[in-house]
Amino acid sequence: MAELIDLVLLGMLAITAIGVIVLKDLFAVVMLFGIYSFLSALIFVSLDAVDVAFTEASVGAGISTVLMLGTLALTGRKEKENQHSSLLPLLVVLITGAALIYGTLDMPPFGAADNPVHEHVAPRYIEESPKEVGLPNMVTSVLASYRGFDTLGETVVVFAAAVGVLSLLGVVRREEDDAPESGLKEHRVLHVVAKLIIPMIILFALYVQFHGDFGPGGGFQAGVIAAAAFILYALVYGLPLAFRVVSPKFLQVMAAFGVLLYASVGLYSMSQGGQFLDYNKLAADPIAGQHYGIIIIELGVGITVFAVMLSIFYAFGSQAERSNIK
Amino acid sequence: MFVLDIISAIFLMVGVFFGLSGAIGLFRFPDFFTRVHAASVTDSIAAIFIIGGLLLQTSFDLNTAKLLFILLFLMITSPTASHALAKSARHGGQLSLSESKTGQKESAQ
Amino acid sequence: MLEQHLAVLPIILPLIAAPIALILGRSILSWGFATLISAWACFASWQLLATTLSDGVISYAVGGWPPPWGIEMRVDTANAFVLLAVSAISTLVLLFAKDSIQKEIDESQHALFYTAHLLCLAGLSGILITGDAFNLFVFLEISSLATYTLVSLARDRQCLTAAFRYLVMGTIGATFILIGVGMLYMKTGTLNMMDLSERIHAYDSSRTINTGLAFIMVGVSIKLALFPLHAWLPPAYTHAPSAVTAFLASTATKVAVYVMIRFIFTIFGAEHVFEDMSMDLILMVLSVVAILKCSYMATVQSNVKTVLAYSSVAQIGYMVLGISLVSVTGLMASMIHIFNHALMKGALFMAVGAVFYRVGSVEVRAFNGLGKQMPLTMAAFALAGLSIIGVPLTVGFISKWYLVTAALEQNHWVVAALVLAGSLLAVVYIGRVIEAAYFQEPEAGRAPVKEVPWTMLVPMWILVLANFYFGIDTSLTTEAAKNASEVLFQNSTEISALIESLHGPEAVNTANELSGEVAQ
Amino acid sequence: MNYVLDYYNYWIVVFLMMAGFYVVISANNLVKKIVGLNIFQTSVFMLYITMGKVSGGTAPILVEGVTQYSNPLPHVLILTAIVVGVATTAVGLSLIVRIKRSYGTVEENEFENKDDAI
Repeated sequence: MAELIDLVLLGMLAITAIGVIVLKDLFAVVMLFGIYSFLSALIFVSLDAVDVAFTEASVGAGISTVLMLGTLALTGRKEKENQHSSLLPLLVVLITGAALIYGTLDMPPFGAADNPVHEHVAPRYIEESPKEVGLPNMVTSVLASYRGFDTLGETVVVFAAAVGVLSLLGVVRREEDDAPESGLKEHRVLHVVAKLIIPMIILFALYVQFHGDFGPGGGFQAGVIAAAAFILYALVYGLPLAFRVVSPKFLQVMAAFGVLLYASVGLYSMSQGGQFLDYNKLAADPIAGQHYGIIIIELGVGITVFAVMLSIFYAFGSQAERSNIK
Repeated sequence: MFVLDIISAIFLMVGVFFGLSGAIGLFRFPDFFTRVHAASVTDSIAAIFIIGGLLLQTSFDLNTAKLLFILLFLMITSPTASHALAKSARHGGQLSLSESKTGQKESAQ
Repeated sequence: MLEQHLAVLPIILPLIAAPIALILGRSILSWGFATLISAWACFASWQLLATTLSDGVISYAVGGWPPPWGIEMRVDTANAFVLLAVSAISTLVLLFAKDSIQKEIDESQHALFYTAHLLCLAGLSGILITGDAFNLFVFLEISSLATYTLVSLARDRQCLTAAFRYLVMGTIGATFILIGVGMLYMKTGTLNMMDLSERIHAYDSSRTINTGLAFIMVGVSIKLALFPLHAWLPPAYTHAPSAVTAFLASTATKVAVYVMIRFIFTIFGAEHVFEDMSMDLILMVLSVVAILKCSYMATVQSNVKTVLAYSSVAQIGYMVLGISLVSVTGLMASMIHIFNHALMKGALFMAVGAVFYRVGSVEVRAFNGLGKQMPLTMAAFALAGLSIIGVPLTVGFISKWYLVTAALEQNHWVVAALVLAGSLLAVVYIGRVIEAAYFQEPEAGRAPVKEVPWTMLVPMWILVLANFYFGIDTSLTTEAAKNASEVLFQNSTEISALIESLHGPEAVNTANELSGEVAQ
Repeated sequence: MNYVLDYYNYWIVVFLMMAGFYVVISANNLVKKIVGLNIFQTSVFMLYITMGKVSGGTAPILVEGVTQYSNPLPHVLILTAIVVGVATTAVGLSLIVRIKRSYGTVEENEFENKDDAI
């Protein structure tokens, strides 16, 4: 049964991918990409990777697609006819694909419990992490503690993306008066519904943030969801009002603050005589220390991701407004 | 339990049927507004049936509550999204089929 | 207290400083802060190099989790040596940048420039120090994202397309590395480099491991701009702001060369890569073609930054050539050239940046008559140019000396001759600029220009003098490079058996002699 | 037959990867290039998640009475990689917006013609 679901999903993915290659309408291509991300999130669920599925659904099907649509609004939705010969790319792809298929021939069989991946490093995570770190969600334990340095790097990557987008697009602040009349301003229904669901979304984000130790979730997903709440607000009420709620400058400081919060845990553990990011040293009891460490760093991740995602949306949004005026 | 399973299966089937008919409508209907209509109305009923079917599969615990929340959320957002879509289309100058036909006739006369 | 954390300091200093530099916001404040942090990181890497030279490998378990469960930072002479070059260049470029970016980047973006520079430095240091294959990917992406930002900061619009091309190529390269690391992980169950190398030997002939190796090599080759995957590099270096080009040209690709060395020698083992997969031949042919083709391309460009960019691709050819010779001397030549090339290219691009600062153009024509008007800048360009050519008493000579020696050791006469031919082409492309500067009259209608401020001259001349200092007193560089290549070869098991099977017993004797010298 | 059952997942994933890769290197439109890059990366993520699966295992969240869990490590790696992917996408898209503003087009061959190619 599980194989059947898997196979159907993979088949749908293949059709979607072919659609992306063939179609010339970029709007359709981007929507297909959203579908592709969502389908792959379903595959991740069926392969037991619930945390990954959660992230892929909120990031791939959510943020990435929104950003691509925002770009399309600025660049036009039609792809021009391509005069390039597509023979060379096809050849490169065929060679790469052949190499990969060759590589799969010696791969450990799919799903077998005695594969090297399941025998060498992972058993300690599965058997010891509930005792050593004290969390039921092993993904969170590994992410935040064993491989906490990776996650610090990941947070910095997000921060670097914000630096890149800000330097390229900047956020243009304008007075409310000369803001263009947004079509959505007239939507009485939308205003009411948005007021109703924005608190719900923020509440859900907080749940995901602090429940990540026990179930799927964590700072990254929570940050994206919280950003989605504010993006909805900005879409319905217009950017100038959103700027008054959370100003772009404040978001920059928040993005930096999240990274610093994460790093400060590492510095504090160094001052307590441990290695960088050694949470055992944060409290007298190592398990309690791990708890404090993970909660604080997840908070740092959440703050940075929230601030960065919202700033990126602001940057794209203010570009769109600027081009509307023109 | 067996009865519940059968009811749940029927619910799921009905939900899938509505979802599918909505998809067909999305492709077959002639203009923008009828398409939105097809997609949104069937979508809502499909969501009710599918989540109802899933509710019967749970053992009335935390998952039940989560599913109910999802249902509530869908009931609020899905019609709103359709409404916003249709209204924006109107705002952007989309005409329904009948309107555009009369428009053509008028211009022809 | 910080001594025990020496191994993470060069990463976390710029990492933590980057957000602070953004918050500081004001150009001058973030400049001072970034420079101080970079200097501190440089001092830390100096201490690291000294420690590894005297005590050997430093291993640091981040988070207190022992490897392979946690992430290990692992410093030996090889990465400490490259790290020193990277952080030193970063500090000098930051000194240089204060005035240079006034003319090339909008005032409002200066804080973003320093933030991105620090992020790039943190990423590069992370790539160098980490002992974990996936962690390497994360830091690779930090440095790449910062690099795309830095390239796109320039005012002319071509930097945007250059940055986009760089982004697409860079991401493809990183994804290839990700695929390769995935395949290794699939077969071994570990990501720690030392653990990987132990466990890979059990699977030497496996198709999955070999495919993983191929994907990693292609991915790294894109990142280091090995011919024919170098197309992204010349536009990116040409259109980026001068301070950015000076930094990237002397560090980013070098770090990628280091990654290639690390994967070949530490993880896969030279024996497997070169004997079983014959990768030495592929690398040797590609690098020789890179040297000749790109040196030739450099001679026909009209933009001096493009000239130097093509020259960089050619110089990368020298480094990869050293790797492909599979000997301690060859590897040593590569390591020395990584360090030396950073000194030369840093100085050259700074001089070009100084010309842009005053003249506003870097076409060869714009250099006409500058020898009299900007004597110090052009003297620096000429001296660093001599080093690229490989004139004795400069570092360029030292690199080529070891490279040619390594080639002759194995009777690769043709290769040695082609290396020298590359130098002749360097005479042509450097000579064109020198000729314009000293023997042409200034273009009519251009107002005479003054020398650049001392903040730009000092870092430039420090690098020029370093070119001569390390060209005359080679003890530090050769000792470090020898030690590094010895450490790397140690990891490759049964190296002498390998050399014997490849080149006959004579080569083994030379290799033994060399490692004997190192031991003393 | 067993052989196919063991590997079909990998093969389809390889096909998906190559579809994305093809879009990246053949597309002329920059937005489509970025879409292709995302599909390429998402498919690589599937490769990782596939190798972490244990048949009969459950998601790696401690539950009473379950002994067989899927491997959490690939999940952690891919969480990080997804974030890296979206960061790259955001920077790439903002480059596209700027390119559109300064060149008036996002078709690669068109803006190549507008500048002298190097």
